[in-house]
Amino acid sequence: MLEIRWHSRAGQGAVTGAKGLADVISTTGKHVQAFAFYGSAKRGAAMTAYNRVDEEIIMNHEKYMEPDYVFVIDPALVYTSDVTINGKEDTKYIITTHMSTDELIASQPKLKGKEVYTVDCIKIAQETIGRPIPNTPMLGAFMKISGMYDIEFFKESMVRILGKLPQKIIDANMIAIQRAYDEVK
Amino acid sequence: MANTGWDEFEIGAMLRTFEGSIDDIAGTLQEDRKYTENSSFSASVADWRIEKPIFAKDYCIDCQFCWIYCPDISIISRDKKMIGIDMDHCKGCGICVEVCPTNPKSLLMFPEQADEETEIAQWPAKETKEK
Amino acid sequence: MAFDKMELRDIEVWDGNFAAAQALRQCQIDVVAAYPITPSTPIVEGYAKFLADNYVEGEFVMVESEHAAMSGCIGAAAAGGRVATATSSQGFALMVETLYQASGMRLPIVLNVVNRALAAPLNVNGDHSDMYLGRDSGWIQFDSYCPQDAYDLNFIAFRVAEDHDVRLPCMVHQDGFMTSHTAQGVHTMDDDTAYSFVGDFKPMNDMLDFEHPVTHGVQTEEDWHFEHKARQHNDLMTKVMPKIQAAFDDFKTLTGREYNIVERYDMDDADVCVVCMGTSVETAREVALEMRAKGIKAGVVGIRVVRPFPFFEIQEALKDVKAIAALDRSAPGGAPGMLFNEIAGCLFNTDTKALLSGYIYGLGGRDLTKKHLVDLFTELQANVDAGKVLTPLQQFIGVRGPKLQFL
Amino acid sequence: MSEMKKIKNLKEFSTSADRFEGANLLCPGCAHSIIVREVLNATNDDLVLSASTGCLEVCTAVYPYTSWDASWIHIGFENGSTAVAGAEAMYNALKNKGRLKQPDRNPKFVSFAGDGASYDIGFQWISGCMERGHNIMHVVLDNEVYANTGGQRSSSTPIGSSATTSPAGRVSYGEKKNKKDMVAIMASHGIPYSAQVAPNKWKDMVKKIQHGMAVDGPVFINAVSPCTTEWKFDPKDTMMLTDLSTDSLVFPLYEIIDGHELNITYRPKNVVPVEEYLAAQGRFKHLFKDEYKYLIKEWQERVDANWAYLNRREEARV
Repeated sequence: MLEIRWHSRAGQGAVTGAKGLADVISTTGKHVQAFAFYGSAKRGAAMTAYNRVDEEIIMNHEKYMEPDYVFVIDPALVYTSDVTINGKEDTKYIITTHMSTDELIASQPKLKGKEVYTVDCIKIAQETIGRPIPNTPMLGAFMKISGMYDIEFFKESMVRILGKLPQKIIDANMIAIQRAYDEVK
Repeated sequence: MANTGWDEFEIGAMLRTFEGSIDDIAGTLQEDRKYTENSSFSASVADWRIEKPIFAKDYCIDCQFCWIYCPDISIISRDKKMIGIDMDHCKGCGICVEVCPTNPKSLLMFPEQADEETEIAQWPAKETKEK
Repeated sequence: MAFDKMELRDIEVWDGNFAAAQALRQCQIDVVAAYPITPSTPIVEGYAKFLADNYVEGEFVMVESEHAAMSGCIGAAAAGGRVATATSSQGFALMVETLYQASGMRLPIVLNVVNRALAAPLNVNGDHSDMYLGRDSGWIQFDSYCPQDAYDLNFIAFRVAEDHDVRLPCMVHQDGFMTSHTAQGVHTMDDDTAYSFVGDFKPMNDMLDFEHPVTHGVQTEEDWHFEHKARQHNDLMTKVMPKIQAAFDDFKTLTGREYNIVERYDMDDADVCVVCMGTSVETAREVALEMRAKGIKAGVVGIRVVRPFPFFEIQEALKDVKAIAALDRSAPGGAPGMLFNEIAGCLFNTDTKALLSGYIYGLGGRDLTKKHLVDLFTELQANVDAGKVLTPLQQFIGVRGPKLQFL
Repeated sequence: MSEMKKIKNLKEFSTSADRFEGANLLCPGCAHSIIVREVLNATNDDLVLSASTGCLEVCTAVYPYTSWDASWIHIGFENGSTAVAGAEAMYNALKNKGRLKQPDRNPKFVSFAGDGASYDIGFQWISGCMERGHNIMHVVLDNEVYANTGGQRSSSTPIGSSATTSPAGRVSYGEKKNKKDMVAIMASHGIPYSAQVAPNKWKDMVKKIQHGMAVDGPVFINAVSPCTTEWKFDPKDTMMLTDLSTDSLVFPLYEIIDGHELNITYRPKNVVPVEEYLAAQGRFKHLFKDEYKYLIKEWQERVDANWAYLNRREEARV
């Protein structure tokens, strides 16, 4: 069982990202689950989304999770939320920030001793898609860190998932995914 | 139907008005319709009456005021003529008498037990209006 | 104007809401009258979008309240066509008056209830309070445990509701957010196969048959009311279960997916079991398997059909088990939980020596963790070992503060 | 589009085959059924009807009897309008799908409700139906009181009326609030047609009903329905009371087209003083005590002002 927790703000596309990821993984014959914690809070509120991936059918519906990966797609959440909660020894953190990994860990001591990767998904999204929607770049970074799929296969899959969007937006997303894949450290 | 058991009627307490099908309700007069026992047409409220209207045809001008204003669909008009009163459905409200414009009125209220022929024979004379 | 068919993959990653919306599309609903409420809104939004994209032909009436939604559904169903809507929680509560009218008039409406807590305090997350509120309304109630069920049970619901021997409205329940907003792989049917399972709508006592005028919604007083309600109850008690079983059988033949009026998991040799509904059934299944690895013979009973209540199927499922936990995800309001009471009612007058205890859990979406369930099974095993229930009959799981237990 | 029924005069009208039956359980002299007959007989088209809970509903579909010859549904107190709106939606769906059993018919969807079910508890449902543009007609049987439950005040009950929840007493003249202007409120939805009608003016009524049935979209009709039981007059006098209501201009007859164009459709030759209208009814009896006579004067002033307002609206053509 692979488990992922997303930290995001409502409106940044974590749910769409989690569902998109689940969709891609599902096509490879694995079982998937994507869900989120919602309240009545509107755009801008901190929220979490989740993925589960397994070879077996997933029957566990508990919300409690000790994630293998934590995605932080909004830079401020590292300080305002506890992104390390229920973390395991080997949990990997992929965090959106303009800082280097060392600078980030220095600014948030909770990350000390953790396996932390950084990438500026916000900047990438703004420069490619034109809007601060950091969900697809985060998935590009995840492909790099996890080595789950070949990046070309992943991008092809995402083209299908984004299928209803205008071609320009899809192309921009592909560039964003590739850039995050290349830039994550 | 009074003693019908729970298993003996249509689900949903649904009622049908007519036996079989009716093609053109608005073009079919009541006497030509096949009502079910569930249409209130098949029932009677005659026992509600304390007084009943009696119709003296000789004075009627077929104005149809009684037909239009009868709340109980009890004035029988056919071919633009008032031909009688449906005594199964008349509740004896007396509206028909009030709206009758003839002089003397062609409809008057009488006690329920009154004899129609007798009353028509003794119908009041024309009223002279005081000026 | 002919509508377009939609190409689906064999497995789509859908959340429960979208799965239900797809089922409504494939059933080709004639009229949806609806009002938005979290977390059920995406179901009717989905239908509206399918309509806007010409993937379905019908009428979407966005009304001004849930009461009006069900009122419009009743009018539409009485007119004679396939009708569905969706709601949750407060909206469901607002509909309650009309729920009784829909079932009393024997109108085959399908209502997707995305279960959510009832205020106060206001809460948008999932528990079974609304489901319980509807349990005396004379509707058939199906319960889904995951998005796949939410998809499949809609087809079954239309099939059963519209059967002329049944003609009762059906609710398809799914857990708010835990199913409705959780995307999982859903095995799909292609449009033609799906529609063939429900078939064309066959009108009955329809208001739009002008050659056979009907009167719906009469007044009955003490001389008739009891007989009408008795008839409805009789049909729920005698006619519905065989039709549901037949629909389950046909569905299995068509898709290979098996549903049962009461779902039994690892119950053949179970000593201890939980009886529950919704997503908890699946989580409990996973935990039960893990308990077996630890030497506790655990099983799970899931209620698939909440109404009519599967009295005999529950008796059968629980006849050999030694300790049972009834899990109720609804504020009990000064009483044992509904499942506790119903199960006790099933087992009374039988030869069972099973120990029954009740647990209130998960209110307002509070997580039911695997750890909770491990503790619960362990507690049940302790009861078995002691030969009696060692705890009060009603306990609360997962609530902060001093331990709550009663009875 | 079906052909409109031609009704030149009352004799011609009297050839109608009624679609509402006697031996219903309405009070003797009830105006409700007079109104219903005039509405139903105004068309030869097929009808899909509803009634909200109220006198009409509980008196015409009491198991095992129905007084309705057309398809009819009752759900609850508040939702008769939405019931026919749902049926209308189904009609449209089945029409588009080619699944109507009698596709050549041109049914009309009409909902009947009392003032309680329209002005009060059903207000939201009716407003919703009007706003959404269903092709339905909502007819209010306005007897200005909850007659079915025994005479409680509704928001249609006028000032000075003694109702059971606003009774006249030693220190009260009864209802304190003036009635809600429902026709104006409904017209404000921008619906194609709204009108006030009275059963005594049958020709005006038939014309308006026919107009309402011919237009595409929602129609609101407010019909004065004198209540022998709650207005407290002799059952035989129902039509006299209706005449008083229209000829005193307490119930002026007018129509509003497309939400703004107002036409007065009846101008009494001899306007009757409001006092005569009030004096004919037991519910206003106490107003004739010396200490409350000022209310009668105020009544007259209010009616005059409203009439002047309607005339100005008509003249202004806005």
